[in-house]
Amino acid sequence: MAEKVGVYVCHCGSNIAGKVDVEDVAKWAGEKVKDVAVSRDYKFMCSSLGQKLVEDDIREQGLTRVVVAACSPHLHEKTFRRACSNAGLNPYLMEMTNIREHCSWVHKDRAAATEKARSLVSASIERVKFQEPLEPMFVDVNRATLVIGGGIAGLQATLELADAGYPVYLVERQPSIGGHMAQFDKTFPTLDCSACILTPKMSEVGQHENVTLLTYAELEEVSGSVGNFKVRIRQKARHVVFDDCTGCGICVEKCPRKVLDTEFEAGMGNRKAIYMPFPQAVPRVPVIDTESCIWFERQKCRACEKLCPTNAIDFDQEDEMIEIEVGNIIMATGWDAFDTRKIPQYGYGRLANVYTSLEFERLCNAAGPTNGKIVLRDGKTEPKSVAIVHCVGSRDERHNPYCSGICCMASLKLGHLVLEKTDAEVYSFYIDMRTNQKNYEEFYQRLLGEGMRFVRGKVAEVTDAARKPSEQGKLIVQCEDTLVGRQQRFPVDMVILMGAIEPQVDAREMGLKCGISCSMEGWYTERHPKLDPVATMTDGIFVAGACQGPKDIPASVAQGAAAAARVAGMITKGKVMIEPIVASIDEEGCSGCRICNNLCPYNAIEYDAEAKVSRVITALCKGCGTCVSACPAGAIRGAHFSDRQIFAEIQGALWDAWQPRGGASEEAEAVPVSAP
Amino acid sequence: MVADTPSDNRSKFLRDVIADTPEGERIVHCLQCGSCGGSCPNGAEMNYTPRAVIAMIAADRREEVLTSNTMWQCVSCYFCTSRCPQDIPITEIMYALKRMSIREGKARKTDAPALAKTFTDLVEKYGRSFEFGIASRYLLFNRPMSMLKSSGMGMSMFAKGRLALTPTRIRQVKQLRAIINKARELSQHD
Amino acid sequence: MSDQKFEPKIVGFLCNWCSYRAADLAGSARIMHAPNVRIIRVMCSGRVDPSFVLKALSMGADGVMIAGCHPGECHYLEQNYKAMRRFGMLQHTLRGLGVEDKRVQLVWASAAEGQRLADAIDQLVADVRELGPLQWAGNWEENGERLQALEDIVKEHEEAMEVTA
Amino acid sequence: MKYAYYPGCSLEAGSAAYDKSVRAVLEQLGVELDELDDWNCCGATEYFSQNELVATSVIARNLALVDGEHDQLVAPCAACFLNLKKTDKLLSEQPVMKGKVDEALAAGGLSYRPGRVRVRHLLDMLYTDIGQEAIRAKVVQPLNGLRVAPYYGCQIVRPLNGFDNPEYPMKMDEMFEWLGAEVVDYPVKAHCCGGHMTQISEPEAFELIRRLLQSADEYQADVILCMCPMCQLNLDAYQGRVNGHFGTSFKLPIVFFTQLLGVALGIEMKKLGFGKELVSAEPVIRSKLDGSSVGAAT
Repeated sequence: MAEKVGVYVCHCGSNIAGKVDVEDVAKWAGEKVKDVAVSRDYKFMCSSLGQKLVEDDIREQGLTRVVVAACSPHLHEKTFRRACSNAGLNPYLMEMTNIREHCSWVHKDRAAATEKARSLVSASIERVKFQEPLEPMFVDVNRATLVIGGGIAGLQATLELADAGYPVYLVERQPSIGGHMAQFDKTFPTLDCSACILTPKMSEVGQHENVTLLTYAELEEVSGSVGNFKVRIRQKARHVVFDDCTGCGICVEKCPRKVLDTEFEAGMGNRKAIYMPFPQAVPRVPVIDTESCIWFERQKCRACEKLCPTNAIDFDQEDEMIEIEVGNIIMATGWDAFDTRKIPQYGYGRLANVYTSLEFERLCNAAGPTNGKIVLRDGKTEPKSVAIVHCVGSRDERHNPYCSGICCMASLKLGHLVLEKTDAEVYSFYIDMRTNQKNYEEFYQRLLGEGMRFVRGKVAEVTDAARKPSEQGKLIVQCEDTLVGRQQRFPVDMVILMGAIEPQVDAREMGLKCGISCSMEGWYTERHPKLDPVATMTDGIFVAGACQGPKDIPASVAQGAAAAARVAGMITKGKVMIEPIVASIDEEGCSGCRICNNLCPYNAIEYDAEAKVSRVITALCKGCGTCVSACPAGAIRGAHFSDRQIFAEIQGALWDAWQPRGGASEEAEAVPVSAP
Repeated sequence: MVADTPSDNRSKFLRDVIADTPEGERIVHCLQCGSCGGSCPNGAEMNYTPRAVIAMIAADRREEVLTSNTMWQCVSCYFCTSRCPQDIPITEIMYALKRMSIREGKARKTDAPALAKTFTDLVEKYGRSFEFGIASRYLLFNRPMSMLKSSGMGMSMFAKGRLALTPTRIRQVKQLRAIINKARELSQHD
Repeated sequence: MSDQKFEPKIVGFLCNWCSYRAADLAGSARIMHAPNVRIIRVMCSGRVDPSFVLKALSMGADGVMIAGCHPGECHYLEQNYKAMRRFGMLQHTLRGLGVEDKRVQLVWASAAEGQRLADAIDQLVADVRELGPLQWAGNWEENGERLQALEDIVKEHEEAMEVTA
Repeated sequence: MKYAYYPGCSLEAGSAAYDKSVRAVLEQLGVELDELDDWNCCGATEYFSQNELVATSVIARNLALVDGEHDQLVAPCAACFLNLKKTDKLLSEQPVMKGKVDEALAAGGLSYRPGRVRVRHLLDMLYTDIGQEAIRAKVVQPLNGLRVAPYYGCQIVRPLNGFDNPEYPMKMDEMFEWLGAEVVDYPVKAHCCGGHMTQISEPEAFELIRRLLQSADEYQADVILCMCPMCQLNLDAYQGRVNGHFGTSFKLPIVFFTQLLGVALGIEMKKLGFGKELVSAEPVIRSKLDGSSVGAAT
């Protein structure tokens, strides 16, 4: 049976027509290619008039297949599928040919681009003839959502959804929610007290009837797909019975083992072996750090157990697995700080008074180890001069090529705090000042007025090797003042390194668990960088906050809310469409060899031992097609990407290379190497 | 067809420097951060810092760069190269500028080309270099006063047996010369 | 035709999630590259059946590109590793057929790597241009039996490899 | 273990102590070192300032001379090491240049395939191939009580070393800790000695030398350990003139690291080339170590 194919070649204004002779391509397809009933070119196919053209032809000419040669299917496949649907043609009988991104935009030579466009159109025509009508599938969306990460982005997303009346599971690996924001003293550019604006949100989450808070817990495994994920979570042993603990804090007070707190206090202060990271922690239930607890070390002490008024201490507690079911997942796993030791010429770890920005945040935090007094490592001397070094590990091909985005503003904030709390001079060493958000440039101007000194130059080194008496006992910051064009040395008392914002070390691994990918640097990849910034390529998985790229607090909050809105939309709709691009097994042809069983990473193929055949569980299949190409019997069919369709497409693409006896389309099924 | 390169609007000087420097294409990625100028042990003595030189190359200020002392103050310590956040081979660019400066007769303010020439002349004659030959010839012709000042040191070195008066000559010096001549001839073709 | 400069015809199998989008990105960023590769979209590089490649070569392609997400970044978690293993086996087969290694290349490009994909296309085109036209389509028919044998080898290899996967 | 050895011109005369101690130490450690036959000067930095193709061809001759018995070439001098390594890299990465260098080598009847010879610095070879255990096992005179300042200079650790941190190298520090010495962790250990500036413009060179001497002196080093002939020459031979220029009174012995390693291995000082340095090292070494077991220099 001959199909009636309609071919539509888009000019896209001059975007395509400027480099591809679209009239010629349309004319050629209409005259030379078999089974083409209609072939047109049009200024803008995606316009309503362009779509109408297709619809009218389907109705009036009785087209059975449609090829639209325009932009990427990732942009307008939905548009033209809808048009076909409107005219009563199954949407999966339409094929898009990408002659813009893959052709007119990337080739200089008009003749070559036109020739390539012909081949691509020819490939689509041959393919579309073998396409089959498919029906999309719908599944119910579970109303519960999993939020991973209890920093500001995750908290915002959690509250938005919980307040809308939907159940939320919030998983945080630290003993308390709050994230990095809890460590800061002030926030830029308003200089709000960080704790004052964060802790109300934390306690709201802690008390919310719709929120199940799982702190000190790790994501183990995700299975299922959009609408119906099954998630396994490891609740690490706190060694404190959650429901019995009142959070009185006696155990912490009486614990005799003090250890350096390298997490919340960034190594600037101590905590006990049983601890809550900070006073406003949520939940107010401590954990025992078994690495430093005397009982776990040498079976002595148990002071906390003896003194606990509610007998909540349980040394024998073990990790517990929790299984939950959710419809959507929001990843808000945040960021990690660059290890400034990787740049030895800045002296961190060797020169005492070189600090990381997180250390300094704790140093000037009123609730920090010095109660907010800015002093050198000796604990008493106030610095007379402070240097702030920008771009430590960012904008650097040797470490992270990207700009960390927030450090310029953070250094202005830190500079302000030094000027406010001490008599010190403050120098800021920058490459470019980046203050491009609302009220940020104004904050820069404020610091200029406050007397912070700005030197344009990336710091070459920080050293204690004095060259003259005035440098003795100082840290010398050496750089080129590029605006003056001279090398300069600045003797100071304290140096703050603005380390890069990096992805969490296990971001890639976490992404893999949820089936989402990372950029080369390790940031989660959004579905579209401009138009779909919080969705991912995996339906039902969203990203928010700094795990998607360096971000400050306002941007993280906005993304948290945006992700929640997307999820709320899914829940409200109640059902989600799943592309019918799945594999299926012809049981007649299946020999029961089970090769395909192990190939599927989603365990979507099960083996029926009785019937001795394998079967695809359609709901689990994601349609990659690996099993299709592996089946030795050729018994697996990949819907919309069948062997027959792809063979025809290859043949069409090479219409000008292959000289068949009777024209391009006749041999499509009788090719020398074909699947049985 | 190759990827589109925006070479058309690059200055002549920039194109020349890129052509004469291995991996020189990186130069266009300069952020003008100054970590080279800040790191250079001799940076304070230079007419222009390496960063400024890169900006001047892009701006086609050939005469000012090639007559400057910047590249001749370079001691090949590679701090700039190893610290450059953009992987620009700055030390190699300095070598390229030295070569261009000599080739175009712009190296006037420094004795470095003379030292280099003395050194390589000896290598071509004997196949090996030796300090006494270099020091005596170079200083005699170029810095007679300095020769007197450092003669005390030279004498101590001699007394310690550290100054050879005669060079070692390699056996296949003719082979070496054939290689050098061929290389010199091939480099003329550019 | 014969006195004109040889323009290779190449078929590219690009996975929907990374490399196809890399080609899209190359487009929106206007990264110029050779027009010789005719792109066919598959959902995953794991979908590329070795017989697709043989088919393309038999139909007159001078080269083939298979492109997928970077190892470890596969949209389908790990299916590109399977493509990688299969590719090794395919190369073995192609060598047996006298097809030079450089005619069929496997490349990785993430959705963010338009430049990388464009470079890979230019490289492949340059490599194939240097090798010259693949003289295969003409003698395809008469080699039918040999090819059937090869197809059997392909399947055998697959079985051997996939079972231990 | 067997290595081809490229001593370089400086080790023939001005820095004979380096050559002498390298040979003595490696013999003691049982390493076979075969001097490359008829090697030529690497051209230091001087050829690269004039003609890049000639520079690489001159160096490539040495790589081409390495016979089939050897696949590793050890160079103790910083400039030689960098030049040999850089040339091998250039030839593998720059096809146009490789074509021309091939032609130049062919004019002398030679050829070289990039990557065939692995160029190693002596420190890397001692640290990595011989290693802590083998070296420690041979120590007969621990260096306890001697404060040493390892000085790495530039061209060995930057830009192509691949075996140590280019900013803050540690391998020599570690090695002398194995030997029992007190290692001085001073900030300028990989800064520049001035290189050939001593011969071009003394004031600049003297300032660079002073920075090194001053820092080592502030950290109370007894001796500075070098691994480059130029560094040793600048710090040692010019020390008197630097003192004159700045009115300082540094009196720091500068020796090659292999000389002191030899002492630890129990080799007589005279076999290690001691006595050639202008600021004498022997008295301080003898006074800090147990003099009786240190082999006499004269």
